[in-house]
Amino acid sequence: MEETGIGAWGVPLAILAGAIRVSTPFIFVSLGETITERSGRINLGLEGTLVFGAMTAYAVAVMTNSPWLGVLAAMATGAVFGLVHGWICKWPKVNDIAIGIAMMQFGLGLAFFLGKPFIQPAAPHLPAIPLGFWSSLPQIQAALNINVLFLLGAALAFLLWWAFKNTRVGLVLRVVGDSTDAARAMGINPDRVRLLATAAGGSLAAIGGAYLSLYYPGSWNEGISSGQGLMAVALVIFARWNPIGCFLAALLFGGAGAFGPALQSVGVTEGYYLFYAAPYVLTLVIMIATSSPTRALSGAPGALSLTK
Amino acid sequence: QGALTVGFIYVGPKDDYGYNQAHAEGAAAVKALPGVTVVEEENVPETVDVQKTMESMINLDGAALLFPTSFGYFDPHMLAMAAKYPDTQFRHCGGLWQEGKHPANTGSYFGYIFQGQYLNGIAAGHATKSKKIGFVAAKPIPQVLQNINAFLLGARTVDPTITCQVIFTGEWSLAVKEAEATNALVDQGADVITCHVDSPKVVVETAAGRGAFVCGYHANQSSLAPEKYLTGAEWAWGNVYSDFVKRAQAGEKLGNFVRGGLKDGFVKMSALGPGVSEAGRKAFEATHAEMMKGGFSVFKGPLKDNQGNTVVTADKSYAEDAIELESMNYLVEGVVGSTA
Amino acid sequence: MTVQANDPAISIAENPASLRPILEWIARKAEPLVIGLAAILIGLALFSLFILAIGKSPAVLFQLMYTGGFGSWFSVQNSLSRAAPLLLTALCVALPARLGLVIIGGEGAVVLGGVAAAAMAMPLAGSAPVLLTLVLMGIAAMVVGGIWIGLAGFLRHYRGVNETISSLLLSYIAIALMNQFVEGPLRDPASLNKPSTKPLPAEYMLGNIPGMDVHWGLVIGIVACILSWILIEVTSYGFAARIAGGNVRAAQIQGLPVGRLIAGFTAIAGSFAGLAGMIEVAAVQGSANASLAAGYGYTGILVAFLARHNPLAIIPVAILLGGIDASGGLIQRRMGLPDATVLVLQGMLFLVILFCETFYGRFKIFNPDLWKRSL
Amino acid sequence: MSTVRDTPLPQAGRAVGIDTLDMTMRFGSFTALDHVSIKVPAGSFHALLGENGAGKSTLVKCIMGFYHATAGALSVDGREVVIASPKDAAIYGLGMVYQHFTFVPSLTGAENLVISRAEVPAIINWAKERKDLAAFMERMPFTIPLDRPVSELAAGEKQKLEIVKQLYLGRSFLVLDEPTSVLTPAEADEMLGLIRGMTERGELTVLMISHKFHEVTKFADAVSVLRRGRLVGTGKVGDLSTSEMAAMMIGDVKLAELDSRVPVSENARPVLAVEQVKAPDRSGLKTIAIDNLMVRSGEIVGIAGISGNGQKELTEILAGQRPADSGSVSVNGQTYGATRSETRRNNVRFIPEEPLQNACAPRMTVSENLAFRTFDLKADGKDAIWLNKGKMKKRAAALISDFKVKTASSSSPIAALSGGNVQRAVLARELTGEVDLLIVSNPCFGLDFSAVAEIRARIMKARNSGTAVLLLSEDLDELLEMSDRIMVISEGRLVYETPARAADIAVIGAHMAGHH
Ligand SMILES: Nc1ncnc2c1ncn2[C@@H]1O[C@H](COP(=O)(O)OP(=O)(O)OP(=O)(O)O)[C@@H](O)[C@H]1O
Ligand SMILES: Nc1ncnc2c1ncn2[C@@H]1O[C@H](COP(=O)(O)OP(=O)(O)OP(=O)(O)O)[C@@H](O)[C@H]1O
Ligand SMILES: [Mg+2]
Ligand SMILES: [Mg+2]
Repeated sequence: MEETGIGAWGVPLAILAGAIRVSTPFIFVSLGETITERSGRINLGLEGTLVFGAMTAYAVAVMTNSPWLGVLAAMATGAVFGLVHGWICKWPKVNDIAIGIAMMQFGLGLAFFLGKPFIQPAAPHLPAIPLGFWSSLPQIQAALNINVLFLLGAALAFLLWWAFKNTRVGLVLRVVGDSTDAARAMGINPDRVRLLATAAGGSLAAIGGAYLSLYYPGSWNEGISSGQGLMAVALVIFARWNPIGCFLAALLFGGAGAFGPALQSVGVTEGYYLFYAAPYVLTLVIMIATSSPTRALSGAPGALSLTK
Repeated sequence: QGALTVGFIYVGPKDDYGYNQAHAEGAAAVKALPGVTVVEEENVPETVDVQKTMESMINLDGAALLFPTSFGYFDPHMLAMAAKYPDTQFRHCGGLWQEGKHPANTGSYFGYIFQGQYLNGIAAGHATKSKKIGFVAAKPIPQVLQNINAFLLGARTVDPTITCQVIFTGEWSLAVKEAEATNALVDQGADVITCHVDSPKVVVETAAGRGAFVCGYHANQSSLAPEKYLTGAEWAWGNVYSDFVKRAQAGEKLGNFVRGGLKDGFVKMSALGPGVSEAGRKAFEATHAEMMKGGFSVFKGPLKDNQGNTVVTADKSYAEDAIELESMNYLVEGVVGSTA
Repeated sequence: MTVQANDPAISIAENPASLRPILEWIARKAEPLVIGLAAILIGLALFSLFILAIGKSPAVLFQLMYTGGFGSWFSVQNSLSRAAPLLLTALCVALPARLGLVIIGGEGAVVLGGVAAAAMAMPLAGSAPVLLTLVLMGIAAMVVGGIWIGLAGFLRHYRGVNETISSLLLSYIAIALMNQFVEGPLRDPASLNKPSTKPLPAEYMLGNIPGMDVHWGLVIGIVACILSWILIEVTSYGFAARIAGGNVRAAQIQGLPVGRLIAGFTAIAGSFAGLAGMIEVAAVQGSANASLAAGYGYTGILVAFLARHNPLAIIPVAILLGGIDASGGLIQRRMGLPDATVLVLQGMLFLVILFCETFYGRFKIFNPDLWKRSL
Repeated sequence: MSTVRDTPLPQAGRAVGIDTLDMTMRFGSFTALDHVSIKVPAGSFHALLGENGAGKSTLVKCIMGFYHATAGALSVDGREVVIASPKDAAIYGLGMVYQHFTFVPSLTGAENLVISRAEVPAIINWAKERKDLAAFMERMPFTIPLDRPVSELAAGEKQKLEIVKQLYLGRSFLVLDEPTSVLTPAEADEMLGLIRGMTERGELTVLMISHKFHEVTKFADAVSVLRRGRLVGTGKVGDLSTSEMAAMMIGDVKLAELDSRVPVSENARPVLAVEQVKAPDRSGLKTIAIDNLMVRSGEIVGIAGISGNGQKELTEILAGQRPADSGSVSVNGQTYGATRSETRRNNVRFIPEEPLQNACAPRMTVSENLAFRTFDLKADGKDAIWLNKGKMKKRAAALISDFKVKTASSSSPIAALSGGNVQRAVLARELTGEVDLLIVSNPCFGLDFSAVAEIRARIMKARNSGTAVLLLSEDLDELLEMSDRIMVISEGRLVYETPARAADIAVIGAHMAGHH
């Protein structure tokens, strides 16, 4: 018998590979939500945006045969969803959390409705870069066959981190997110900034969707997302509104998600449901360990309704 | 021929490239029959919703024959409605109906699709180089275990050293986890993959993307991976449904316990793909022909489970319609995985 | 104007002073009704545009919606059946919201409540009296659901963990636990292809309301809503919670036990969701299985927000939602539209309804002070 | 920018003067400003006086372009200008320091300064900006750490930073709205002295809103007084006495008078005793350690200190909002954990600073807010399960008239009340009934002197009837006037104690500043 498996080494490798493969949607949605929340708004509806983005990207890729056009189209629709959310929430007394939940429903519904004709056709996939060429092990080659969007997401995390400190746009965003009154006093229009920040957040979330439908798992159907959009929004609080934190949290979450299948593949099969709950348990445990009742959540934007 | 309204209820979207699509294609065949109105509802959960959907089809659409197609619709939902509407006929997919226990206006139908998985296994056994094949499964229930075991037994007719790694995802439809499971199988050296989940599209595409061969399930997925698709076990519900409906229109009594396999046209195989070797094709066709005669025993003794216990003694063999198979709760020797 | 106070003939009709409180009251109560109804109409109008855009007839669609949701006794019962679990899961969101907490993990309490009820029934069903069994099942479900959501509240107050995330995480964990239980230790070996706990004997099932084809869960849900309203609006415990929800610091200065209030209210909220799980087991499924995770917890979030966290308003909102849901099937069947049509409609409707919050307090006519002064 | 600029831009560092001409502002039917004409010549230090609600803030907001005056004109350096927004005001060199801080708490001082500039480069070169800021700060009268988040700065530091910000932005005319309310007397004197110096050098013109006469007489050149939206007097500071100014402000209203002080009896029983209490502060980095603090019946103990030295934490410990690591708090001889029953048994009452944020539920009604102490009590003193809304309303009506709370109705949300009226409402709630211990923090912040007099009189009255009062205040004058004993808190410790009668302000100030 030819030995091609890599045995127990498969577990850490699978976690690494899984982290890279699975994390990308989390990265984009959480970065998008970071931008939105840093402006003092919360958009809980990114699950809907993500799924609509997945549908749009797939549909456009099918029609134009270009996955990149698909990604662009997804970004555009994501921005539109963000604009709708942002526009509605700028009205007084409108609850942004509730609107987010309604937008989630609306986005999912519209995506499923318009996406029907695109379940059957096959779309071209986004390309990956074979960074594992140096290894002779096919497992490593596969693990390091990295999609461009993952790299973009990583770069974007660092870029945002830098931009929040070093650019005018970044500072304005933080000003608006921390204190609406201070922003007004500076002559900044908080509603406009939040509108744009929500649009930007939506368009990033839609990229996350495009990754799902055009790369991994790379197909369009109604079950394409299993709550990535909702979970990624939660990860933002976990990452304390820090873009690099979002990136790491997404990797952690993705890696933890690969834990269950990887263990089964090496024969550890008892209680697999509990392994599948690992990402959630891990996140919860870390949150409990790092929170404190007497300290405020560090990094929380002051104008955010969730942390008040 | 009397006008007849027939209702179909699906647990997921009608076009999932899998379980529900296979039924919806069957419904489409019924639609083509004269004098029949088909009403369909998708994404109906296995809760009070499905009861009310059935009732609504009866009350508002005048449906006289209902096909609730998901396994979980049977008990208590369909049974409750059958008791309430004794004049309506209910036929459920899954083979649960028992004489004397369940009302006469209900019944079940099912197909021996593990025959297809056995044939999948033969094609896989010829294609594998690593002697390791993989199975992505939803839950360790008898119907799934039959398929896993049949897949490996088919492969072992080619080479008895072949092993089959199984990964359970825990849900019937969970795209990313199915893709992760497929990747984990390939990473562990499996080079032919099949599955039993509601929408095999993701497994087929991911496996092919990693360079592994795949065998399809539920519906024909060859167009998703033309090079790597060996063959696939498909449902042929069109025949089954048309038969029920024609009988109903003719006023005949509908069967209460209808089952069939390849021979009966309940199940069919996808055309063999280019990855199947000449030897593989011969073996496949030979067994296929055997099965078409009926009475072929996929499960025959002596058979051990993967814990070393004998599960089928040497003197026993089960044909496809053996009722014992319905409560299978073991994985045969050579399958890596566990039922709990 | 001179009023002859002694003449009994001109009391209410002639004396505007005695009309004042009534007009004030009407003005106060009319606002949510008028704005809510207007929002629904606008939402339906928008949806009509969507339906026109895909080349179907809105008239036919609304006709079907009426028929399917409320057009006949059967349809009404259909809507009510679907509304029943939402009453309880919406309370799971609305009660903590009055304390300023956003809980989105009611689904977890539903599934674990269902499992707990089924587990409790195992040793009892068949031997113990029916009512006792049902009561114990309900208590087990409420305790487990209460612990589950109460945990989110507890963590929030005593560890500073954001309750929105923790409740979401807990709900995923709960679903995993539920699957583990029903496929493992609690599995009825006879449940072959759909792992479930041992089914309740028929006589132990929570039956239908007499004269209706709707199970008792509806009554339980409505009673729970009314009790919750009483708790919040007319008890001092509820008043204390509203203070804590309005300003935690102010509540602490008053010596109010904020931590206990948060833990207590989230626990009550969770116990309602747990009870929803028990009802699902005892009135519908007959056993605990994966179908418990049917999304009632998530739909409850929307119901609560639409009802502005007012327990009494939850009742009509849940029934409206049930009606839309009920009519969805008919739309699929008659118009050949996909299931997602209803999701689109719900999304549009909810967006407009929530958007119309902005009109509260904008119309003078609803201002009670106006009626005070003008008369 | 499309606005036609009809005056040349002022140079940074050269004062400009302004005039308002018949400035009128109406909010609906209410006239907040009625033909107000004042003149603030370049390089002058002008004070604006008036009661709460007199229209001072409205006037300066009209000048700064926040409000658009209903009628009237504004000229800068003698030329009429149209100011449509604060941005326009900045163009003419007008700047304002608000009564409330305008910084973004999570941004550092440097980030706050840079982002408030009119022109911010798309990408900020921090190395260069830091160098420029350091050079700028050299010229500034105060030193302030610029690389810490503003939320970590003490209130005094923030106030200084506000002024530094305006100077950094090159303003030639500054409006200061009650700028010293959070500073120690020494700090206030220092700051106003330095600003006064700038006006004397012709670098700056100042229009200061203040409620403190001694500041006005010491630093301002001229005053204008507003009453109910009208200019009722103006003149050189030297020509006006304090009592003349006060008379202009309030007319003939008689101020509430402090009760004469009943002496604290030798054997007055101790009510509050805090011993060896240690607790982490808000940042979790420093510790608050109160060794011994005792307040006796019928005595006011004042706690002096610069804000941010542990006052907040001390009140939080007493209010049960911050768990102490060790030590004991007792009231009337029993351990006190600030639970509702302990609070009630011992008649402990609390008036925190910023009462709307700290002692009210802003969206609940006035009547509900007034019921916070009593909603769960029946008439016979037993626990009530059911709310009695009728009783609640009746009681609210009585308290509202008793404490002269101005509100449209008892069912309006308390957030709709003005600051002084919120303060009154809270006072009404906390000072009704028997009070053994009253803990008050900055009760008169931002209020005018007639309101201040009334509140102080109420507290003194409570003291004289045997209440033990712990008064935390950043206003030394208030402490000296009210207290029997004064203790100084610095860096989380009580570092000095003195009887108020014999207190030496200089010594107290030195201890507040940490020189001890
Ligand atoms: N934007 C606004 N719209 C409507 N009313 C307002 C607005 N801003 C302030 N008010 C009202 O103006 C009044 C004065 O508010 P403010 O806090 O400035 O009072 P004040 O003049 O400082 O009085 P006090 O002496 O009580 O502190 C309040 O009754 C408030 O309700
Ligand atoms: N936006 C507004 N809408 C309605 N009324 C207002 C508004 N702003 C201020 N007022 C009213 O105008 C009057 C003047 O208020 P202003 O804030 O100018 O007083 P002030 O002299 O600054 O008082 P303080 O000493 O308390 O700061 C107040 O009676 C207030 O109620
Ligand atoms: Mg004021
Ligand atoms: Mg003012």
